[in-house]
Amino acid sequence: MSELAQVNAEAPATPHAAQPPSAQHEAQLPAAEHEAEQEVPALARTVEALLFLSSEPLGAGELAEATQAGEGAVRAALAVLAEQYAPGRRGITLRELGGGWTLASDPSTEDAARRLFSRPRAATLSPAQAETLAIVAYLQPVSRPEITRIRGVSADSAAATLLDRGLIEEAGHSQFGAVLYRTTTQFLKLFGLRDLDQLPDIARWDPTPEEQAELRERLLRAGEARGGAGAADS
Amino acid sequence: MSELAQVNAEAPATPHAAQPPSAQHEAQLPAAEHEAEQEVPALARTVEALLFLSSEPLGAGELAEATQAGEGAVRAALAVLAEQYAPGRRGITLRELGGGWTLASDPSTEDAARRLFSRPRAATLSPAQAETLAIVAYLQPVSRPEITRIRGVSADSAAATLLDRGLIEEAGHSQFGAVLYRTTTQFLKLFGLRDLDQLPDIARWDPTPEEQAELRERLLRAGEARGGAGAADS
Amino acid sequence: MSIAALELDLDVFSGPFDLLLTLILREEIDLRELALADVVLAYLDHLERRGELDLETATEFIVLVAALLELKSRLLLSGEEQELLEIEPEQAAEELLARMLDARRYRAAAGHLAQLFAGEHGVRFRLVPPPPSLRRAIVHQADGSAGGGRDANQLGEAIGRLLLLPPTISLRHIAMHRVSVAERLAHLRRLLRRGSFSFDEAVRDADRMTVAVTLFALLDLYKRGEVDWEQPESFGEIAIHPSAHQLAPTALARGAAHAEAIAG
Repeated sequence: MSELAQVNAEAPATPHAAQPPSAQHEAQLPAAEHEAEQEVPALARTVEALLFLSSEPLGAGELAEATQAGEGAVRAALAVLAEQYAPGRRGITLRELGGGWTLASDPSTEDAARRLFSRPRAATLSPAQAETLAIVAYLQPVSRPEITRIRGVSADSAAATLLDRGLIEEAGHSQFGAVLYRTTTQFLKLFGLRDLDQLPDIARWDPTPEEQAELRERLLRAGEARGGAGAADS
Repeated sequence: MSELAQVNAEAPATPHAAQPPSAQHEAQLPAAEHEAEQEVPALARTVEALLFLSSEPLGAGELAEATQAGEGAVRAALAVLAEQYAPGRRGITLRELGGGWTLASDPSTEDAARRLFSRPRAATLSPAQAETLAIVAYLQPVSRPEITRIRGVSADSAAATLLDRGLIEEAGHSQFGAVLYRTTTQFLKLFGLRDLDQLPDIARWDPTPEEQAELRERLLRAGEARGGAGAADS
Repeated sequence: MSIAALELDLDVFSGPFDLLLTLILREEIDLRELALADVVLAYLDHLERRGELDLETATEFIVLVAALLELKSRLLLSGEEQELLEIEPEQAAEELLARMLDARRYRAAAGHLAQLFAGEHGVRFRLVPPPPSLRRAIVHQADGSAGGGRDANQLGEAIGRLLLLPPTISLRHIAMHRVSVAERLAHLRRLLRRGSFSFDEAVRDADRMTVAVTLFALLDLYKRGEVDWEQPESFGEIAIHPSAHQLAPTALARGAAHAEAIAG
């Protein structure tokens, strides 16, 4: 098994490289003590293949329909796979995202992936994009003028970029004809969310009553000052 | 299996080289006799992730470059994976194809895959998808920049979804190198059309039927007149 | 240059003027949020840089801005004219406060999203279409019951939407007086020949369009060096004098006394 250890040593310093190669350790244990997982049950094999083939997350219902198995059996198969693809065990992990299950690469393999595909996984998110995305995520469907009203500055370029990256999409038109936006499955996937309910309550970021009082005070003073100036002008 | 045997032969330093790899044979043995493999070595994990992400087969050279490991180590990692992904063991198999390695779904799962992909997914088209599909249907072949000019906003995400659903496909490149799109046979079948001549006459929905110019020209003009929100974004 | 291409860089918008108009019409920019004064300033800057006045574009600009101004005032006053006019500082502050709180909430939520995004760094998904053998199967089965006929009329409707030309800005609500700049130039020169005068005198009993065009004519005369003008306080009287250096290059002192001297 020492050769395997050497393989590990040659690998780039991923977070996992630090762990002693456990194959060595495990080899000393009687194999019978391991869970017998080499033989993946047929249904789990099929589910695994479907997850591999589909670029979109698959729900238990869809999987049950395609495999012609019961949803309970599918969930059991997913549990088997979740164990096999538990984080840190393989280069691929099983994630529950975007309303279903999907396979994804383990983050520890990112350096190699970036070298191979010679492009970063995704461009960074600018503050304007993050704000626009947050407004769409919480208020969807929401129109561009509404986003602009909340942000106080134009959201046009940020919204176009988010559309381009498939994080938001059009969702019909408002009664005034403005395009409405909503978030996509891609958004859930890239942000590691199972569904929108996983977003924390927006009220969580309300300022404290003291902060609010202080803000109100400042605004009032500013308002009075302006009111006075206006009177002088007229 | 002969390719895999060759892999091992080329990488004599692996523990597997000594034993003739014959997953088929091993599958019949009780699990206790297998090597403990739950913990995949780091390099094999990385190689696994790269094979998972890549749409093309990857050669040992490419993998070595991406993982910054030696080619011998990469071949050893491939041998580990070959064992894990031996036919019949999982829903995914590792195959040597065109001078490289690739992951593919196991043929035994094909029926389920066919059921999955033949399901009419998301019965309705989003407005952006309907517009993009209409432009491709009526103007084909048409390039992505043209679609964007007509719609005023990027059509990349909509086009990707339509490609994914097999409603449009690539049809070569324009003289400027942009990918051209056309509709597929699948599109005709889904819309119940015998051929493209059966596309509905747009006269019924034409807001300015008195216009004489060619449809493509009129669409481009209208798109640009609507202001190409794209212009503001760029 | 057409006024359409005037480049603007405002708080809520940056881009050419005609795009701004389009976006306003499509309600993608809220006219109430747009500081029209900034648009006018941008145009004046543009004039400054060019160093000459193109009367045709100037007229076009005035008409468009006047239209926007009227639209905006209607938007601001619609329905609740009285209340809006009598808004108390407290009310205004409450409204502003609500807005600021909203902005803060979503800024914080954005921070949360950015964290989630960063936490997913390195997670990639497989984006490979299913192999051709399976895709062929899709086509094969699509004409069966599984396919589900979609309505091709949907495509025709979409094309109809895309053929729609945006409405041109309607100026019908503005009484279109044909006031030529040339006419107002002649009027101002006539007055100048008699000496100094105030702008109010020059536009006595005139309608708004005439006032605007007269102001442009005045700007033009100033550019040509034919007049000097001054306005001691905002919204105050504008005093117009024949250009000092046209008469006496050294006479830099301006003011009523000086003007009177010339007039005399």
